Amino acid sequence: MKKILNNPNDFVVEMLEGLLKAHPTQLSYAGDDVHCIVRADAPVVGKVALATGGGSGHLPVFLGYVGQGMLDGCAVGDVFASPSADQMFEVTKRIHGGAGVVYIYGNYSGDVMNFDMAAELAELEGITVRTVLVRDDIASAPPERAERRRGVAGMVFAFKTAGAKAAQGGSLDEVVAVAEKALANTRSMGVALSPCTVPMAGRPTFTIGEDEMEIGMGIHGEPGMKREKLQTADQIATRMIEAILADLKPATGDTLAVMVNGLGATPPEELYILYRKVHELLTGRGLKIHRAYVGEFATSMEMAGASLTFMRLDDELTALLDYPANTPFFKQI
Amino acid sequence: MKKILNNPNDFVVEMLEGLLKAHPTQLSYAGDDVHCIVRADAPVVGKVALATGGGSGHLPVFLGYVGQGMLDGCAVGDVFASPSADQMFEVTKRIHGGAGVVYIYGNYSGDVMNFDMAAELAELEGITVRTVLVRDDIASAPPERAERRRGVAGMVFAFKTAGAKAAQGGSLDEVVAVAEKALANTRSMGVALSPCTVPMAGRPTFTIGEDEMEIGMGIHGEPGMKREKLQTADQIATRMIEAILADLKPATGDTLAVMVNGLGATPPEELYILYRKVHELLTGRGLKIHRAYVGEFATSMEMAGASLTFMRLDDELTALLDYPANTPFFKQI
Amino acid sequence: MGYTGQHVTEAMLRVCAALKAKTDYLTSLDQAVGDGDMGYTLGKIADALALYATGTPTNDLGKFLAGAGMAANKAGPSTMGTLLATALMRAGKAVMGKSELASADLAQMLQAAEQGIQERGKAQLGDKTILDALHPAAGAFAAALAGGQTVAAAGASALAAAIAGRDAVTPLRSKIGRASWIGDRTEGRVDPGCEALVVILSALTNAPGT
Amino acid sequence: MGYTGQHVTEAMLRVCAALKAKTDYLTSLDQAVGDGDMGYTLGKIADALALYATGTPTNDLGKFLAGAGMAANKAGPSTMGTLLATALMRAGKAVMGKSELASADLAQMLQAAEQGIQERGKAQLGDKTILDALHPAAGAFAAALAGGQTVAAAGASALAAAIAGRDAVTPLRSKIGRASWIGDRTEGRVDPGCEALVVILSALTNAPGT
Ligand SMILES: Nc1ncnc2c1ncn2[C@@H]1O[C@H](COP(=O)(O)OP(=O)(O)O)[C@@H](O)[C@H]1O
Ligand SMILES: Nc1ncnc2c1ncn2[C@@H]1O[C@H](COP(=O)(O)OP(=O)(O)O)[C@@H](O)[C@H]1O
Ligand SMILES: [Mg+2]
Ligand SMILES: [Mg+2]
Ligand SMILES: [Mg+2]
Ligand SMILES: [Mg+2]
Repeated sequence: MKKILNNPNDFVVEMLEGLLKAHPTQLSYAGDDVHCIVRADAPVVGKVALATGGGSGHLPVFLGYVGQGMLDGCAVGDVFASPSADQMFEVTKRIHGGAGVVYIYGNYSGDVMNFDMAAELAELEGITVRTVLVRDDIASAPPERAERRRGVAGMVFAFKTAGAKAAQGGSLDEVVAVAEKALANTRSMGVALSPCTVPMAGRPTFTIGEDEMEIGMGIHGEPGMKREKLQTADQIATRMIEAILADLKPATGDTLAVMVNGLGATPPEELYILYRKVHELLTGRGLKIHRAYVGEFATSMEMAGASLTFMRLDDELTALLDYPANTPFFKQI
Repeated sequence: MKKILNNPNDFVVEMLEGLLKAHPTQLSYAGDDVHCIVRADAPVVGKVALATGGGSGHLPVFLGYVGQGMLDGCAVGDVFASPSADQMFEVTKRIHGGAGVVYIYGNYSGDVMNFDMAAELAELEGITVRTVLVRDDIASAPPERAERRRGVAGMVFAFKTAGAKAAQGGSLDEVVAVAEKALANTRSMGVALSPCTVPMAGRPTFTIGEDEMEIGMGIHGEPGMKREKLQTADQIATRMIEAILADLKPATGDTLAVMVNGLGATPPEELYILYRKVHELLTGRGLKIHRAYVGEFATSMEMAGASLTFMRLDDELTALLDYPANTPFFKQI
Repeated sequence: MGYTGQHVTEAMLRVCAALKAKTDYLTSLDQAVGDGDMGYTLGKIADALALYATGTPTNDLGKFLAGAGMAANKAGPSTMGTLLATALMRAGKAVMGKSELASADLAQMLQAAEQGIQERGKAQLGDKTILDALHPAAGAFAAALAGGQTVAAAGASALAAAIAGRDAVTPLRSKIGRASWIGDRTEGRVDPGCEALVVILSALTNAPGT
Repeated sequence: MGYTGQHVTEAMLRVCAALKAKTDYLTSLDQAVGDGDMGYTLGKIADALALYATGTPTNDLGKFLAGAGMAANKAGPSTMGTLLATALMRAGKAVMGKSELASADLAQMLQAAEQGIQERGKAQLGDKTILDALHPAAGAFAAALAGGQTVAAAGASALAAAIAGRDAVTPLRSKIGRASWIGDRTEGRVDPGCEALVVILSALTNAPGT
């Protein structure tokens, strides 16, 4: 295992300590527990608060989106493991500004069970909690079982648009409606070229041949849908684009937001080579690209690979996407 | 070679095409050559223009810093190879706003020779050009031969401060003076845990054992100063910090800007574990940290490893560092 | 003859030791069909429960077990950890107020644990989860006791039933949770949650398992 | 008997073919002490020069060579590429206006190339660069011609001198450029630039080289 760390068991806590020291004006923590990350200015009184959570090892997901115009708090678990209901509850209490809390997180059973418990605890304290599950990864289940799909990079579009709506003073119902609309119009798919290593496990989650890639990879080093020969960037892009469009079914003339996300070890150069083909194919089909996000937004530590996410936009989502944001990992001016 | 690409020979051109399509409002190109990247609004009339250049494979370095508050243009070479004098000259002509042009780039012989030729061509057309070489990597030569050192991530601090000075209307002399002051107060050092592969070479630049690291690595996959057993994050941080402080010699009470830079494959989690120790040691020595930059700022494609950069600040550099910037890869609000 | 606080504490410590001994194997099973965190998570829970077991009064075994569930959830709130925590809380609720447990209590605790896991995780039998080992185990245990067998004999049938349940779903495709996303590649692979239950029951019955 | 445009074109094509054949080897030398781009860069220059050589008039050989230098700089402006481009431009300048070259012209071109590389790169002899092979080669060539030998014989001595120069600096530490940064680890390693010159001279003299 080639990682820069001390004791693997301290990986998450030390990462959080470093992060809190690096961003003291933007981030703080609740409940005397560094796993409970909140905006330094939480609670924002009168604003609907947004929280997320999940395992570590995906930076900027999840906590990287806590900040102005996006999220108010995030409960952080161990690498690839849910935070506890307690921790989610601590975050919830600290960020609640009197207008309710929206949980937006990926559809993973550990997280679902713990967020549900946290919501029950919050309701007992009179905090209204609403939940929106992210299930954007088309590779994880066919359309007829779309509710089983897992959440990957597409969650960033939900954070961005719902976060903007809340920042603009939207009500709890309005913020939930925006998150749901964003996600109903968002689809993702990924490929992996190399595995990653959970620090505490000490060995890679899977092995893969020098000339192979894993199609439909998630962001946890779980094996994907199938293993194939490595293809060219254009072939990989084409394949992902066609799968996503077949599922999203945009009409000619529709406008999309596009994200080309690196899984960790894939350099930005390669992501832009993918984007080149995305731009060519989408515009070739009469689709418009309003904004392109190319970089690392949801990773699996040092995994090589990339994912594509498209969100179909209407006027409201476009305006919310364009709204400013300022978090340690996501700045839009 | 596990990379997402098409023909390796098209790597750089396709990367640039993708990048220009992804950032159409911020970037454009000169001389009918995508290697000649310039701000979309170039030339900014009356402003001192800043240009850089160098090989590809280091994103965000170099072109990622072209934008408001930083650079005006960048000539882009093949992977780890200088752009040509011609290309630098094209960039120079396009960005010149009548107030002169400053070249700020790393001390690499290919780049130096070509930028010098470009400056000669520019002077023939009546454009005043000044050159500031970046030589921040203390691992590349001892202090008594500091003028031989190579430039690594520290160049970003020069781009940021000199870019801010130019944006504020500084004269050619003033912008050069700021770049020189920033660099006189900037030192860097890096370690690598894994090699990278030049796409056209098709095999890694070096090999390294599962339990080894390379101390004093540059950003081109060149071997470092020496090979050692892999140490813990705290040991690696301590070692780099002590070497940099011994060279920079800050006084107690001095204020620093800190950059923890990932070389490509090292996840942000590990960078924050390093930063944790940086913060502890610097504050423990009575030094103040004004700003911390943790992320990928100067990479070597998919190399694993990290570098540290410290810049000693005075009031002028502090204000310039805090000035807003907005480029595709660097946003500060 | 009932089971005292000391019995329960010792049983919990045996389970903790067994989980710690199997972390690598459980991790490798979870790497094959999931994300590879299970061994580590259960190891952390084992550490937390061992600490808990040696430092917590057992005069109310229901409270003791419910508290163990809360400690487990804090220590390792992954899917498996949360289900285990739920099982402990429900088992505790089933015997709240008691300072000694009769054999019938054990059967009820097992049944309560199964129901808790079902309600929390909403899996169906045949989805290839821990439930597919726990359901037959709880049934076999209760049936054996009802048939007049000793607790030791009933434990042995429960373990045998869990192993059989685990093996029966091994050829199947996972239908829920993380493993469901890799589709037919789960066929022929042991479900890590089933295996974890076998490890736990082996430790409780003090049998070599597998 | 002079060298015509056809001779020069053919010689250039031979050099191009030789560089293309050696790209992998040159890359491996540059990977050991530098950044691994040299084979690729010289390969690109070879492609560009081959295209240039077959499509450019040779009535003025000075212009022809200077133009080749400019094409080389555009195709591969790395350190080595830029030095090679400089060498071609200077060699061209030395014979500007001529449509046929005498043997004395060849010696002058080699000397001009050396001077250009020295001025552009500012390396000293012994720094372990291409200069340490080029300087003895240019000297040996001129001396052999002055001693009345044939161009072929003079070429052979130039190649032998380049090889000897390359080998003489192999044990040394690089003192300039990228290789200087890895310090004593360059000792015992062949300088890629010296090797590139040997490849070029071998092709020019049509000898097997090394
Ligand atoms: N909804 C569910 N109900 C019951 N058991 C489940 C459920 N989902 C998963 N499991 C069990 O959990 C095991 C995986 O546990 P764990 O590794 O902690 O999960 P994860 O890493 O996906 O959070 C599976 O092998 C399965 O037995
Ligand atoms: N200043 C210099 N003057 C002359 N030759 C040099 C100089 N610096 C390097 N070289 C030569 O260039 C070779 C490296 O060429 P190349 O790989 O193109 O360089 P880089 O990749 O560092 O730009 C070295 O082996 C050496 O022979
Ligand atoms: Mg997990
Ligand atoms: Mg180079
Ligand atoms: Mg798991
Ligand atoms: Mg080189």
